[in-house]
Amino acid sequence: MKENGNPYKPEIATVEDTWYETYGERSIKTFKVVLDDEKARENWGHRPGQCAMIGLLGVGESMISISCSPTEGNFLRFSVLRLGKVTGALHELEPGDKMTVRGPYGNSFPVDDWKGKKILTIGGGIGQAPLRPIVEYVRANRDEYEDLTLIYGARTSEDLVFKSEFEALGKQDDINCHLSIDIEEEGWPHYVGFVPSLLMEVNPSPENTIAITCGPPIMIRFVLENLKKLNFADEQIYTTLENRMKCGIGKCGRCNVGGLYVCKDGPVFSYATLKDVPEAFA
Amino acid sequence: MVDLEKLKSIAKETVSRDDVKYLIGWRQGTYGFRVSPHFVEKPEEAEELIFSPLCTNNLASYLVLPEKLPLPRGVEPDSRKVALMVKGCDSRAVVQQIVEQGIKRDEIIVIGCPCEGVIDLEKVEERFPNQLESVTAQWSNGKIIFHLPEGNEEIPKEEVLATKCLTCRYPNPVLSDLMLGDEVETWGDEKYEDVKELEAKDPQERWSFWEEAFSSCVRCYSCRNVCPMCYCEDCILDRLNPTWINRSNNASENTAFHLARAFHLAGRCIECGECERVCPAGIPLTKLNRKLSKVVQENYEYIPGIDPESKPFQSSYRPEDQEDFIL
Amino acid sequence: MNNKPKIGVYVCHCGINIAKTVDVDAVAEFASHLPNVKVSREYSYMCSDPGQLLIKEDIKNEGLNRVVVASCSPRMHELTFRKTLAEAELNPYYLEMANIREQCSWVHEDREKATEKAKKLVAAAVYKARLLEPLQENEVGVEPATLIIGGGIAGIQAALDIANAGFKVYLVEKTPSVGGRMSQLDKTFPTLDCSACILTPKMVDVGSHPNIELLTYSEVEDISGYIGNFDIKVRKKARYVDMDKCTGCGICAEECRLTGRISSEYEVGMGNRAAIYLPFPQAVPAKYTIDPERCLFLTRGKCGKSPKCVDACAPGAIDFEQKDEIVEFKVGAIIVATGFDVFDASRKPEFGYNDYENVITSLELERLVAASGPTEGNIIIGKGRKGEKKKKKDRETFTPKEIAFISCVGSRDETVGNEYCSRVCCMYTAKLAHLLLEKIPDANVRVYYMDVRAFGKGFEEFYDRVRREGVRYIRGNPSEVFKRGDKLVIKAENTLTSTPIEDEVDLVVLAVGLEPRQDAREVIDLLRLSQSGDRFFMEAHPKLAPVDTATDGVFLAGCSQGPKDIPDTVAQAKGAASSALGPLSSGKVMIQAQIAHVDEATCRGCGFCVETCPYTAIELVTVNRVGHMVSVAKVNEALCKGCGACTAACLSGSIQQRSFMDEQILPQIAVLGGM
Amino acid sequence: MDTKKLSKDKLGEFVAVLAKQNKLYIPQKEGENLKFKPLSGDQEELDFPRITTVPPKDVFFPQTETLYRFEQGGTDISFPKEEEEAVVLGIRPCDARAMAIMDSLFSWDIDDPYFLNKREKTTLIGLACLEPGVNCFCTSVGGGPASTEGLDILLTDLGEDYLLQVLTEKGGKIKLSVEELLEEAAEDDLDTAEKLVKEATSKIGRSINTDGIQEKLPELWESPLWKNLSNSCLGCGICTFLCPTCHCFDIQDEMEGLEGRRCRVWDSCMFEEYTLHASGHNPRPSRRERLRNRINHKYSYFVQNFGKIACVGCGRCIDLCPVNIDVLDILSQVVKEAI
Amino acid sequence: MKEQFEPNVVAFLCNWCSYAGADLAGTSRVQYQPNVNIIRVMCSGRVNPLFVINALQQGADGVLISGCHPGDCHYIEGNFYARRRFGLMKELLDYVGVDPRRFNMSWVSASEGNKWKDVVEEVVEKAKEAGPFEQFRRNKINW
Ligand SMILES: Cc1cc2nc3c(=O)[nH]c(=O)nc-3n(C[C@H](O)[C@H](O)[C@H](O)COP(=O)(O)OP(=O)(O)OC[C@H]3O[C@@H](n4cnc5c(N)ncnc54)[C@H](O)[C@@H]3O)c2cc1C
Ligand SMILES: Cc1cc2nc3c(=O)[nH]c(=O)nc-3n(C[C@H](O)[C@H](O)[C@H](O)COP(=O)(O)OP(=O)(O)OC[C@H]3O[C@@H](n4cnc5c(N)ncnc54)[C@H](O)[C@@H]3O)c2cc1C
Ligand code: SF4
Ligand code: SF4
Ligand code: SF4
Ligand code: SF4
Ligand code: SF4
Ligand code: SF4
Repeated sequence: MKENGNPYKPEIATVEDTWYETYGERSIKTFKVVLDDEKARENWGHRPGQCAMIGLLGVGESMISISCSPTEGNFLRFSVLRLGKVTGALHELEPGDKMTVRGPYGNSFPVDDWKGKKILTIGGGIGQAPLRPIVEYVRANRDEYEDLTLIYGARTSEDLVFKSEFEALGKQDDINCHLSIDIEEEGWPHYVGFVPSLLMEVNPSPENTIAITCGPPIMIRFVLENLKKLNFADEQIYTTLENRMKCGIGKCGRCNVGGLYVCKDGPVFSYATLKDVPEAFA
Repeated sequence: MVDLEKLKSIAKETVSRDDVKYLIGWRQGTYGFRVSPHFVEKPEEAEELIFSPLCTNNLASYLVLPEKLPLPRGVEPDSRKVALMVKGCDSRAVVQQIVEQGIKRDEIIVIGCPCEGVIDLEKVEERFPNQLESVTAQWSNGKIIFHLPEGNEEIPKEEVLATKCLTCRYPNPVLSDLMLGDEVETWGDEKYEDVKELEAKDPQERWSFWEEAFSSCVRCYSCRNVCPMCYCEDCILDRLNPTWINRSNNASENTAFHLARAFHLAGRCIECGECERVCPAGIPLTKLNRKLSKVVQENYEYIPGIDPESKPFQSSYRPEDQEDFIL
Repeated sequence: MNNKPKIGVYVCHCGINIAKTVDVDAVAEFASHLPNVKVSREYSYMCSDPGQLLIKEDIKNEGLNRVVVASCSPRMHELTFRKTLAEAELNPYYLEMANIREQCSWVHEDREKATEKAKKLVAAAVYKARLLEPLQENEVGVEPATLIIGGGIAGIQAALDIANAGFKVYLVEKTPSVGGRMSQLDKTFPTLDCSACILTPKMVDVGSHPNIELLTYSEVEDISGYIGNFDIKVRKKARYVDMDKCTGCGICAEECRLTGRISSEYEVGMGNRAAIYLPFPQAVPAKYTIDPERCLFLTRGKCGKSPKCVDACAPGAIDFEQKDEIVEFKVGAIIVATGFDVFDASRKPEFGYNDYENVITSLELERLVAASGPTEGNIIIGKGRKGEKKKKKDRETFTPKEIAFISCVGSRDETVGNEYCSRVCCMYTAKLAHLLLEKIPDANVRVYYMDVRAFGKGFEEFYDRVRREGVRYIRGNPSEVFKRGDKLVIKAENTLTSTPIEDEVDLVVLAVGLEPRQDAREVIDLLRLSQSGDRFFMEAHPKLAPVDTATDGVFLAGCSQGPKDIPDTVAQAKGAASSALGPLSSGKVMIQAQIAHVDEATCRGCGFCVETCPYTAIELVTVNRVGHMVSVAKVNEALCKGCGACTAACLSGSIQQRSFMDEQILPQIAVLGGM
Repeated sequence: MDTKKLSKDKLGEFVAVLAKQNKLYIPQKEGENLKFKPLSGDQEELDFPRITTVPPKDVFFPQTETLYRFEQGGTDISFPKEEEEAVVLGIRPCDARAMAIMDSLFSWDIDDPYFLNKREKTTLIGLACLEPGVNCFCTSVGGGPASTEGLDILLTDLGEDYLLQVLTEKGGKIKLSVEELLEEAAEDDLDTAEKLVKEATSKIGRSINTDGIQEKLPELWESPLWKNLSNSCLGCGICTFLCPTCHCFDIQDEMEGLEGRRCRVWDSCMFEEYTLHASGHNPRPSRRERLRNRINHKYSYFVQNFGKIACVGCGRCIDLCPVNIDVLDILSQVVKEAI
Repeated sequence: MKEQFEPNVVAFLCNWCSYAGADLAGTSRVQYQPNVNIIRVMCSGRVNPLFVINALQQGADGVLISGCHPGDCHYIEGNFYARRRFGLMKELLDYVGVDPRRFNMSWVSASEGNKWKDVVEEVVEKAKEAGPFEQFRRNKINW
């Protein structure tokens, strides 16, 4: 069988750097990864919002959002929440170790269409991973976009990913950064409460704004409700879906919501598309 | 013989109770000799209930099948009872489920149906091929009368009964809250002739027999899903971590799967034959399970699904258990 | 947090013990290529200080987090190397050993094959080591107190030993007095000490010891917890007598309307008592108790105009308002000393015990020969049929001359389900025969026996003495006892001479055996004890742990564990006491680390593990699973001994023994099977 | 169109020639199970069953297929060999249509080489279905007993002979290789065949009008229908594993010692694990949602994406469902159901 | 000359009796064949019967389970469960035509070093006679 054009063929990649974002049973670890094959590296060219199948030979593969923007350099970043077999094994990787990567898969955020608009990201927990590339992309092309507002929360301050990055962003003038945690903590200077309530607190204007949200299903549901309250139109709201997937290329079934395949038609969807699709928010 | 009118009236009465969720019985299927499980929630749905030689399904599986969906905070789980129609063999499944705490006795209402044996669909469909219109059937003096569109056909029971029924020892439910009709006379005697026949062959022949059978398995796991005793929260066949059985379909994995499942059912299988009935590949699964049933019965004097108070077979022992095989 | 396993492999030469047959260098070199192996070394003696230092330094310098030592048997040095790891601040359970000495170099000669095998064993260890988890040995504190259930000689002795060692004892006795069976005996074989004389002082000690809280007329209601931390609930039944006020004078009993009309338990039917009673004169505590089942006031609400006892009791101790009282306390250990029942002779109807007054049991005879007994030591036997209602004065009595003992009644007898020997009957028969001859010197005493078992110290001598005194021993198992005229006829066969016997006698004494107590079930349920084949409580090991039970911290003493005589009872009581003192005095017990744990998310609650666990360490508990109350298994970590039987019993693999989990063993199988 | 005749006497030779030049799949028994398997040589008697239990999709989309192999810890990946030329003989028109349906999916945007290479290298010689089974309803979903979609050659049993119709170039090539065994077909042979097929068509007893079903299904999303239907569903995989058009798969890594492979294995939307997220959340948590998805996928989503129903009316799922869950019954209920 | 078949036997030994017995054989320098590879478990009652199937799948030519004699189990009754489970497993394997010489169980106490040797010799001999296990071995997956 020819390897070329075989969509199941993974690239071998080397972990350059890793660090933990959060600790504990369900820790989140970020991997900075570089494809070994030079050609593959050049041809990679992902767009914000896309994801990749990363895996370990002998263990399996998992679909993970690429959490960096192509503007950051010729490497990939994945932030992985440790849940099961593959993610558990991935967490054991250290710099120098190899993994398999194939992709990039899925559509992406229509960042070009959004030029000249205000960007509002609303994230929860690991859900910030797919949002980060937008933030980075907008920062890299800062003058092409208007306001950049970030709303991000987690259960506790320990569960926030990209914490140090947020700290730095918070100090920047051209970014509005709002953080929250669910439960009161000593010394926490920011908001305490759920992300949807923080959204109401921030009270962004829908005018010329694109709102992108990602997080646990329950959070998304309330964020959507609140965005509607704030008079965001369906077309102004974007979210990403994460259904179980195996092939990543629209063959294996399972990731469909109605007739849409999350791996091909998504993971990025505008609310206008999703709202009438059965089981999109199941 | 079960009086259908009585059945319906009991069913109506039962499902009208506040503390009953539904009644599970049988109804005529969509064509031919098929029968389908019927969930009666409202009294009027009871009209469709039947009990006849066509009612092969062991409904006890449905006691343990429903998924426990996440309940929103504050919502109480539905704790109403489930009423269930059982034949003799099915009742043993219920008993065994009680032994294994899969269900609690007071969560169910068991409607016992003394049974004179149910059909083997394959045998019947072979006799009356391409039967599209629905057919009903009834027992009558050692025969089964099929009401075909072109007239009734009487066939001696032995010719069309499911194999398990030919040697059935428990045609009358061993556990029930109420019985439909009088007990029937027991006719069967379990000598495990089929197992003995295979045992008598030489090992090579036995292996070829099973190798071929196992290789033809498509691993749909229908045999597991239908089995009233296979309802682990997380079946080892589905587990990835650790992986007991690989997903790939080949002689090795298929054999391991079948041996593992057979072993898991040792001392638990109540020989309802459902696994074999549903298997699309026609694998003689009961021949495998029944081997262990035979051993359990003959060497350990244990018969599962008879006594709700009994101890699970593999979690008990007798000091005098056989050990002639031990070095 | 799962770190990437970084394994250090250490292959030991053990001098030449391993190196002679196993190519140690080759094994170490092979191991260095195994997955996750960071360093692989060989060394002459891994267990030596420098060897251990090597490991410790590698842990520090190389960041190792798993260690595989390929050397001798883990039964030899597992603890050594665990300590090594701990000293290097690595969890000691990150150790796996490959036994390449006992099970490789020492048993194989072929160097090549032995080396290959060693490689396999090391590889298996490495594959397992990758999946090891850190474990914690927990320590629990021990409540410095002991519960003793049963106040017979066993309970008394154990209580005194523990109390004397300075620990608190709660002695719970069901009847109103401590003393047990021994208090009913007259003299004791083979030394013929007076039972009361040696027992009473101990009873008194128990009653007055500052460390002993005596709870008589009480029953344990509930026990929960585990070694070191048992929670106990005891019901103190209402005596209807204020213990503080009662002086034990006994006037109440004399006055009671039912005096002499209630059969006395202590006298086993040979004597009577009142509704308010002291079981026997030496009872401890010497306080009276009202029998609630017989007392007229308590059963009918009325006793004459007013209860006579109330009127008679000067200190006003009688209190019909008294209620049962529940006492709760904590203990660290429990000793079960609930004793035995004598075999109920009516279960052998062929011996006529149900029919004739002159067929009696040995225990009844004990009371008759006792000077303190109902007949003041005179052997006065009734002549009539049992069950005949006769006025006391009409009762015909006589002193028997022809007396026969039948031994092994209810022992070594499959027909009544007792295959065991009761161990005391042969000797007490000899004792009683001797005592009878003392009382009735012209009596003809014979003993029908199967075997005479005179195994104890001084027993054979005593048996000889009794025979010399004229007691005849006839080897034969009587088949029947019936009445012919005035006499009882024993039908038997002399198995030595094979001659049939019909023996006419005046009195037949049935040497009844010892049986588990009828109410033993209560104790079994309380403590989840096991029973051995003879239905007595089962010890943890018949040879090596004869006073222990399957449950840590619960010990057995006396006849509750099996028939035995007083010396054995006392010895075992002392054993149980010292076993209990172990944890009490150290103040803490360690809890196993390699124990079972349940994955609640996948457990189905079938209870197979619960049924299987030899230590009843698992119970089913109800948990909330996405809103549904489901039952799942829960391991009591203090009770689990880490056998793993539950793990093999669980069909879905939801309960796993730590360190021996399916997912850790499967790779070992893969390596050993496949490489 | 090239039309020939093959005398049944020559069938043996025909098979022999095909088998010599290609990997030849024909229906065979494995235990009690019927499936298409490569001719192993010792096939005693040729017998074309009405339908195999395991559909011939197995030939192109094997239940277990190695995507690539590797060594643990290594980074070298090796791929399977080139596919061999193959022929499937005796495939029924419904099953052949199913392959055409699968083609759409496996070439959707991204080509799946594993499937498509086999399709490309394989010639399908079909056999018209003159004795339809009780649950056949191919005519309701765009097929028929002699439908040619997906086939390269169609054989029709004329009694003594087979009428052999070459349908594609690939078919033509195969025909060439067996040319000397064939006879010319007469005009009335064609008529006979047509008559037989017509008869067969009329024998099809079950049908459903699928008009509008695609749109109606999503509208019945919340209908109690699904709960009622799924009550008795066992959630086994029979209806999907053995459906000729069902194509879902799982990808698993399997190890043998230190060697391993990444392989794909059939999966089924009727399985609970199919959509289960690692977090424990399941978007299709019960049999109700899963059954609903199966029906929607076949008769609505697939139509939406590819313009065709993903069902060929072979009736397998009806024949084999152990609890008589009957698609035709479901669809007729759907049709009846008021929105 | 054909090379002599060296079978591969996977053995599960309880820590307290059989493993100790095997250790004793070692300390007594009893010599036996190297074909038995031991997995130590705390009790024969721990051995999941499916391990046997798995071992055969993974390439073992024979399997041995060994524990304490009845009544001597360190954990009171673990070996009784094992005996029942493997009594069944033995029958099952035999029934499907797996050579009964491949599956063995033994009682070896801590003092029976010599018995351990005998068991090993017997088990290895039997496995040799039975030949390489191929029936449902997880074959080096050929595509
Ligand atoms: C588009 C997309 C983007 C994602 N981005 C991220 C991310 O940035 N960071 C992150 O931590 N996780 C992300 N996930 C979820 C991640 O794929 C799963 O958590 C992961 O596959 C779990 O695999 P496992 O083997 O550890 O779990 P197991 O429970 O051991 O295995 C479950 C199997 O199901 C599959 N699976 C289970 N849940 C999911 C799921 N939600 N999505 C896809 N496959 C699933 C896996 O392939 C695996 O084979 C994303 C998922 C999708 C679909
Ligand atoms: C006829 C006869 C003659 C004997 N003669 C001799 C002899 O000469 N020499 C000799 O060495 N041995 C003799 N024995 C044996 C001797 O009686 C026993 O060895 C001894 O009594 C055993 O003492 P124990 O404490 O174990 O049991 P017991 O004496 O039975 O004491 C048990 C105590 O526990 C109490 N109890 C039981 N259950 C509970 C409960 N649930 N809660 C609270 N309390 C409870 C009982 O009321 C009792 O007080 C004789 C036995 C018999 C039957
Ligand atoms: S039902 Fe039949 S084909 Fe399906 S998994 Fe069971 S044995 Fe295999
Ligand atoms: S294994 Fe088969 S026969 Fe036994 S209980 Fe399960 S379905 Fe019935
Ligand atoms: S096969 Fe075994 S693990 Fe699976 S459901 Fe049946 S009994 Fe449970
Ligand atoms: S490991 Fe042994 S002691 Fe512990 S819970 Fe399991 S069966 Fe009981
Ligand atoms: S519909 Fe029938 S065949 Fe399909 S999963 Fe349900 S029970 Fe199985
Ligand atoms: S859905 Fe049923 S009838 Fe349709 S193609 Fe599949 S198996 Fe055949």
